[in-house]
Amino acid sequence: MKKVTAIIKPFKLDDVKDALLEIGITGMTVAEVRGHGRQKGHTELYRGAEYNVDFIPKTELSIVIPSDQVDAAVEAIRTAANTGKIGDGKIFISAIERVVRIRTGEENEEALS
Amino acid sequence: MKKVTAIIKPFKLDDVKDALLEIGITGMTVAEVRGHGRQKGHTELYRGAEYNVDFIPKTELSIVIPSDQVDAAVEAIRTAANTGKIGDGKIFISAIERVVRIRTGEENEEALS
Amino acid sequence: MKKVTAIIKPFKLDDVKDALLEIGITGMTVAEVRGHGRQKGHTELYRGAEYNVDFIPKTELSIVIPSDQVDAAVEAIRTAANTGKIGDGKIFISAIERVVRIRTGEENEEALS
Amino acid sequence: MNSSGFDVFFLTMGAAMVLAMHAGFAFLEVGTVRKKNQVNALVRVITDFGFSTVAYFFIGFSVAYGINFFAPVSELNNIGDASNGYEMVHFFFLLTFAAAIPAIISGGVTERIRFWPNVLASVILVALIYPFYEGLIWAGNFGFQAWLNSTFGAEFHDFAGSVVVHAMGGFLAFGAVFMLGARKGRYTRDGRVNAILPSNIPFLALGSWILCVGWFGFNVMSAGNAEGASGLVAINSLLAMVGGLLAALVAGRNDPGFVHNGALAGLVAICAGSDIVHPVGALSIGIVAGVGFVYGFQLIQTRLKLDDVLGVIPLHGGAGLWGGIAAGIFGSTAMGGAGGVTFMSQLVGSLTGVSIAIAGGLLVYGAIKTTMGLRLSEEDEYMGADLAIHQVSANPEEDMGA
Amino acid sequence: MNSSGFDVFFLTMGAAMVLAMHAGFAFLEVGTVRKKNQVNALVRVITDFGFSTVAYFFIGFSVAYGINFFAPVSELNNIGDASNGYEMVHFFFLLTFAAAIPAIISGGVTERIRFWPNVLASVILVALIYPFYEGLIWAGNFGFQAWLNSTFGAEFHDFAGSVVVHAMGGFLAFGAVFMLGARKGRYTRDGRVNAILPSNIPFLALGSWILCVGWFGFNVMSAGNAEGASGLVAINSLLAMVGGLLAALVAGRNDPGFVHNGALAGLVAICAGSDIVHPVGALSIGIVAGVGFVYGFQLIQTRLKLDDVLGVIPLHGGAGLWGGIAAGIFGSTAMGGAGGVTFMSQLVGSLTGVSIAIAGGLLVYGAIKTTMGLRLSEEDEYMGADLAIHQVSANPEEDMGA
Amino acid sequence: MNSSGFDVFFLTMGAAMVLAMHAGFAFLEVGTVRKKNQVNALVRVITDFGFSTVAYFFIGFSVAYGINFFAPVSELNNIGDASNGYEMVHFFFLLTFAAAIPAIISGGVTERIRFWPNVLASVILVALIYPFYEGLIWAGNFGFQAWLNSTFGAEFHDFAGSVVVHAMGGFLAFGAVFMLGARKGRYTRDGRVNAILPSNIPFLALGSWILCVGWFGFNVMSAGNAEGASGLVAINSLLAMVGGLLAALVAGRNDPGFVHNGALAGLVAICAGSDIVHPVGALSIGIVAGVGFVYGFQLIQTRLKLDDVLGVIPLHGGAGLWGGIAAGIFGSTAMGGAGGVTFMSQLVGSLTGVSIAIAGGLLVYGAIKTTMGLRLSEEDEYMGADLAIHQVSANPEEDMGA
Ligand SMILES: Nc1ncnc2c1ncn2[C@@H]1O[C@H](COP(=O)(O)OP(=O)(O)O)[C@@H](O)[C@H]1O
Ligand SMILES: Nc1ncnc2c1ncn2[C@@H]1O[C@H](COP(=O)(O)OP(=O)(O)O)[C@@H](O)[C@H]1O
Ligand SMILES: Nc1ncnc2c1ncn2[C@@H]1O[C@H](COP(=O)(O)OP(=O)(O)O)[C@@H](O)[C@H]1O
Repeated sequence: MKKVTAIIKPFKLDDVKDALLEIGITGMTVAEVRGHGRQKGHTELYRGAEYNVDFIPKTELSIVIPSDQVDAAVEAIRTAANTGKIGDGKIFISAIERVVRIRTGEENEEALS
Repeated sequence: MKKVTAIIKPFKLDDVKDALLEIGITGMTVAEVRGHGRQKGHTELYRGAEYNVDFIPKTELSIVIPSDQVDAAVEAIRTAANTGKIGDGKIFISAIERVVRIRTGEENEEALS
Repeated sequence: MKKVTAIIKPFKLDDVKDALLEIGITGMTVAEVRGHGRQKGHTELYRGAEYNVDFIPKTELSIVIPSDQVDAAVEAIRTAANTGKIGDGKIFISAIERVVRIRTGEENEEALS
Repeated sequence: MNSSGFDVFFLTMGAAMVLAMHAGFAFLEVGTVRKKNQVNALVRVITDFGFSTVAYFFIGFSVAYGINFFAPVSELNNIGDASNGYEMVHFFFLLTFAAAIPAIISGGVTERIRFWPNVLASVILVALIYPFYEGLIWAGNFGFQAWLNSTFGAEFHDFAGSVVVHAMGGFLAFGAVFMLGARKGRYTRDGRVNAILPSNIPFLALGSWILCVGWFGFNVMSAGNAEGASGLVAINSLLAMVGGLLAALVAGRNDPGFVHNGALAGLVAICAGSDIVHPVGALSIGIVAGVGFVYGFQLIQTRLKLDDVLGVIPLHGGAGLWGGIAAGIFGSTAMGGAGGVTFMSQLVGSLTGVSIAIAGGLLVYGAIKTTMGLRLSEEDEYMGADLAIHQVSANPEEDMGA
Repeated sequence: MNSSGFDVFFLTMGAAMVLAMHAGFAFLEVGTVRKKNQVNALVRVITDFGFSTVAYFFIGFSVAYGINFFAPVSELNNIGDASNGYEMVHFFFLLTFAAAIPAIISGGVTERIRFWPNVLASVILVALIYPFYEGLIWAGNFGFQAWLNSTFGAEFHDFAGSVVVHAMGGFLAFGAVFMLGARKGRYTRDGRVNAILPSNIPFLALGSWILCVGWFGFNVMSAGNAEGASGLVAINSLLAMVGGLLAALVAGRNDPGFVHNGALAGLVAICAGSDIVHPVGALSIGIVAGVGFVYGFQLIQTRLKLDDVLGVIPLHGGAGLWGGIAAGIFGSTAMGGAGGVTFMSQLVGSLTGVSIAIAGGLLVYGAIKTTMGLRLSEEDEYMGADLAIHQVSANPEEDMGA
Repeated sequence: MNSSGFDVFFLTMGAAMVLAMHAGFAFLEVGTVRKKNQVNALVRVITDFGFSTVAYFFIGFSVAYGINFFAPVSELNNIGDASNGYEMVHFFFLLTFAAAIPAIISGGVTERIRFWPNVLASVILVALIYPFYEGLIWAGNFGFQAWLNSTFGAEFHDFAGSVVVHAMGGFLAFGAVFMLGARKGRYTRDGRVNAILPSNIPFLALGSWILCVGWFGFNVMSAGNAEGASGLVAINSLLAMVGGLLAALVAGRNDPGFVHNGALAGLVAICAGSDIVHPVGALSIGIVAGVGFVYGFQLIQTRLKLDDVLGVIPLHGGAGLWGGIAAGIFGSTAMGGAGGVTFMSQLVGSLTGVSIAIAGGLLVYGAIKTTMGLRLSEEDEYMGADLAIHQVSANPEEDMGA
């Protein structure tokens, strides 16, 4: 199993969620994060004084899925989260060795979904 | 070493923490997240208008531990976080290659705890 | 590629960010978390009644980088985040198998930075 | 002893209390809108107040009452029979009513209206449309009251402005909301309403409390001078407020928004007849207003598909109209009231106000829409009026990370 | 010149100020409870006010003063010797006192009481128990004052209600809090107190400020008519407030909750004697009240194990009782006061009030507990009264994610 | 009919309104500072008020007016020609002005000043420095007014305290801010200003609204008795407020902080001449004050590098000075005013006040700095005054996780 973690623009969350649901991925966990990257620190003016915005609000979406769904998931996220502008975000894929459903004790593939 | 990440119901955090402390696991990091899964979107009515609650507040607990403690930790979390109702959450296990304690520079097993 | 995740004291974030920028690491994602460890629960008094502070506010910083930059990154974080006091935090390193830039579709090393 | 000083004192307190109500309007709106539009709600309400003052000072007050203040101070202090500059504090008191017009409308058009077009509309309404009807009813202009009196046996009685202020504001908002269209995402493609949840109930409640307290200045000081102050007006305002809030509590099933707005609905409805109806009549008027608000609000959002964010059409328009008519029912001696009103005068007077408001609203907001545009761009609306118009959010330290 | 209009003006301002105090009660509570109970605090306070009005209008006022308003308006306007409907605004003013009873209790029972049982208790207290004691003291009913006068040489002097309103409310809360039991998690199994932290200090402070300002209406307008307004009452209220806040600042080691409540403790304590004690006496009364509140609060939560959330028993009960007695000390001419009071009358009068309150509270809340139940289910208490009773949280947009 | 009771009523309302303004000062500050200093802002403002009361009661009032209250109540009730204890409510009214001095300064020194040294400064200012100048101008002490009159043809006219209160407070803040130094991180090493963003715009706006409404008590009740109440004062306050807010809206490009402070700048500036200038003059005075505030604020932070957090030097100091002088311009009959003022008296009187304030501020804060220290430790400043001084944050439940 793999964990697919996508850092996306917050207002794209609904689109990405719908895209994933469409290909049958329903389990997901979301966190509010702040990011720094190409789209980086800028300086703004407030009442004649400067301030730096170093980190930009982003949403982190994590899904743990069977390895064979990774390509479909990446594709779905990419299409839905793309605005073509800098700061659209990244997708990171890593391995998950074991999954347990707390309620039932089911493990791995059975515990997903 | 392994990272054990549990997505649980927020009001279960205290119980889970106590269960982990009991088996000697003291290091842990917690984040507020929102989740979607079997316990999914429902529609509510507010002053005659509908709204969708797509994501439900969850707590994400992460512990990095020596591999041989994983089973005990999973068991402790499962027992403490279980309410028997849908949405109790999942536990994900993945590999951690290296750990460093910032203060001392100690590495790996020594850096845990 | 590796993911380097550091749990640090919140007021050290700016220093750590600057240290990373200095060695050419610009992509990073930050989340507010709460932690428990050696620096653990303490009891305070409020208007004659006790309360327990079990979790302490921490900042979680994640960077995904080519494997050969890990040592430099760990060093930079350690130096910048160190106050010498308990609770300075930990650094966890794990493997990332694949990275995708949402905007362009670039993969892996190209997608970093 | 010279009584003008006391009357100045009396109206200063009244004016200060109704001025405070504008803060109430602001916070009721801040609490009801989404967080990204809180700053704009605050700035828009105080700005509207500012421009209303200028418009009413230079134009509106003389449209309504034929009085202006373009003379040296020594003369100003003695306009009319009064001394101590009574007419100037009287202006202040009446201005706080006039400025309520844009403050009422604000709750309907919030979260999507552009800044300066909104200011322009406020100026036109306070300089011309409101004072026209105000003068018709309260200054006897154009013989309208005389005609009602000779035709239906009494003048149109609107003691503190159920119709002159509230129905006028509420139905002007109809035109504004209609011309603006609904907030993005308010209705689904197949026509169902999506709830857009309020940001902050304590601020909403704070706004309501400020309005409730200030209202006793609105109503009691409408007597115009201390000698005329009436305990009946005070108790009736109280009982109508209570009737409104309790009825909305039950009809709205404990919803905090309905309860706190229900109190206001009762107060809107009692303005017209507060000096003539019996306290038990006032309680009844309030109950009807409270229930009416709850159902009117839902009707307007689901059936009429008007995105009236705070529900100002049912709150000020609906309850105001009901108040104008109710004074003709509960004010009669048959109902234990003080008499001197007729049902037909109340009905005709109220509907005249409503008609002027609907026509005026469609006209003014329609004209601005076609000439300069009324509405924020889609992107600005998404981002929120705070950042789009004011470059700052409601909690800058937290939101804009320094 | 007719003075009734001025008196109506005078009492309207007083009533509006004390009405505003109810917003103060609401925000003091909103700030002190946990976030999941903020909406309920707001709705409960305004609802209690509504039902109190109905109860006092139809029953309570005639229990206390033998006056009712079931006559045509023309007669109502001239009840007693007054004109301008003076008695009706007098009712309004006194109602805002009566309605303070449930508002005071609210701070003790919050975060766990059921909605309608609470309403029922409020109605019984405001219709019967409060007016019974009120009439005893302020209307001379049942010869109690006459008896005190002949026995101890003076009537019981409670100018603005340290005992009639505050001790009454505070000790009624004793019964309510006792019957309800502590919030879940308030005490550990081995009997230590767990702190339950307040949600919002700015709202708490806002509530306190509103109460402080409104209190000058509570005290000064207790003269009943403009001619009787007294500068001594004003300065004494000021100095007692200041004494209370400074003493609580020091005793409470800079805690914002203690400071802002200390000001209120001073004001509670000065009500009774504000028209007779010397300003320096008032300062002293306030200082004692402020220190007393801080220690009383801690004593009640740790020793008596009563979970009185806002500390209304020490704040209104303790300081109110102290105020009733203190008027008998500092009001004497020996202490520079105006005299006309005796220590024994003050003591007996105060303790009578406290006894009625304790008995009444245990009776009313005990009866409701056994018949319909007083307390939220454990699950509802955990979830919070906001979602359990009102289906909405304090920040719906943020909390309920739309 | 005895008029003292009415005057007591009149001043009670004025005093209550200006007392409320202190809540306004508190919330304006709460909204503008960072979240970690909100509690401290609240506690500091109410504590300053408390100590100011004590200082002015025991010392300040007799410094200014030679009146004290160390006599039995029976005599106190009849000081001067008055009855009903008029002088005591007069004290209360004037105290609320005196206590504005530390409340004004508070906005400049916030986020870094130590608690007790700040209290000490407040006490000295309210006991001695402020009443010295107050007595000079308003009680005719030391022949200063007589000298101005004989030299420049008129006394210095400062009806409601543009200079006596506001310029005094604002320029005292200059010394305080100068002695304290800038907040950590406010200026970069190469001298550029870093913005420190405000925490909460709705609270800022709430503070401003409370101040605006209360100001009508500040100005209108400055007449001292009901008979002297003047409608001109009311309308002028209104128009200056509006001029200030609209000008700041435009000059500050829709920034909510500028708009809401602009209204206050207009009100500061109109105090001096509100009883003599023409309403159109008042509007102009307000416009200048509003624009002046926006540019003055930026100038002080960028050029003078004074870290005056809320901008009290331009707001109270700058606009107050302008108000003192403007009364000499717009008050003349040539400008439609009531006359009786001369430009030179206004200029000299105002500059005298400013000089006393600057000297006094440097002296008092300088002395405290060298003896006991003024400023929080770096660590405490970083952690925030809330936790450092009060051991509690603004949202304890959320921040301190129980
Ligand atoms: N190497 C990285 N490690 C962790 N997070 C990253 C990394 N690079 C980018 N991010 C996250 O992705 C977000 C978007 O990246 P950015 O470089 O700004 O734009 P783009 O995705 O268009 O290249 C960043 O704000 C940050 O949260
Ligand atoms: N495949 C997944 N990937 C990431 N998070 C998941 C996944 N499945 C579930 N979750 C998280 O676990 C929570 C509980 O899962 P859910 O399916 O609702 O109930 P249950 O755990 O009882 O099966 C979800 O709200 C979500 O946060
Ligand atoms: N085993 C662990 N797994 C996950 N997070 C940990 C672990 N140990 C520590 N942490 C995180 O690191 C923070 C600092 O650790 P702590 O033991 O308090 O001090 P130190 O880093 O100085 O040893 C904790 O608050 C927690 O967030």
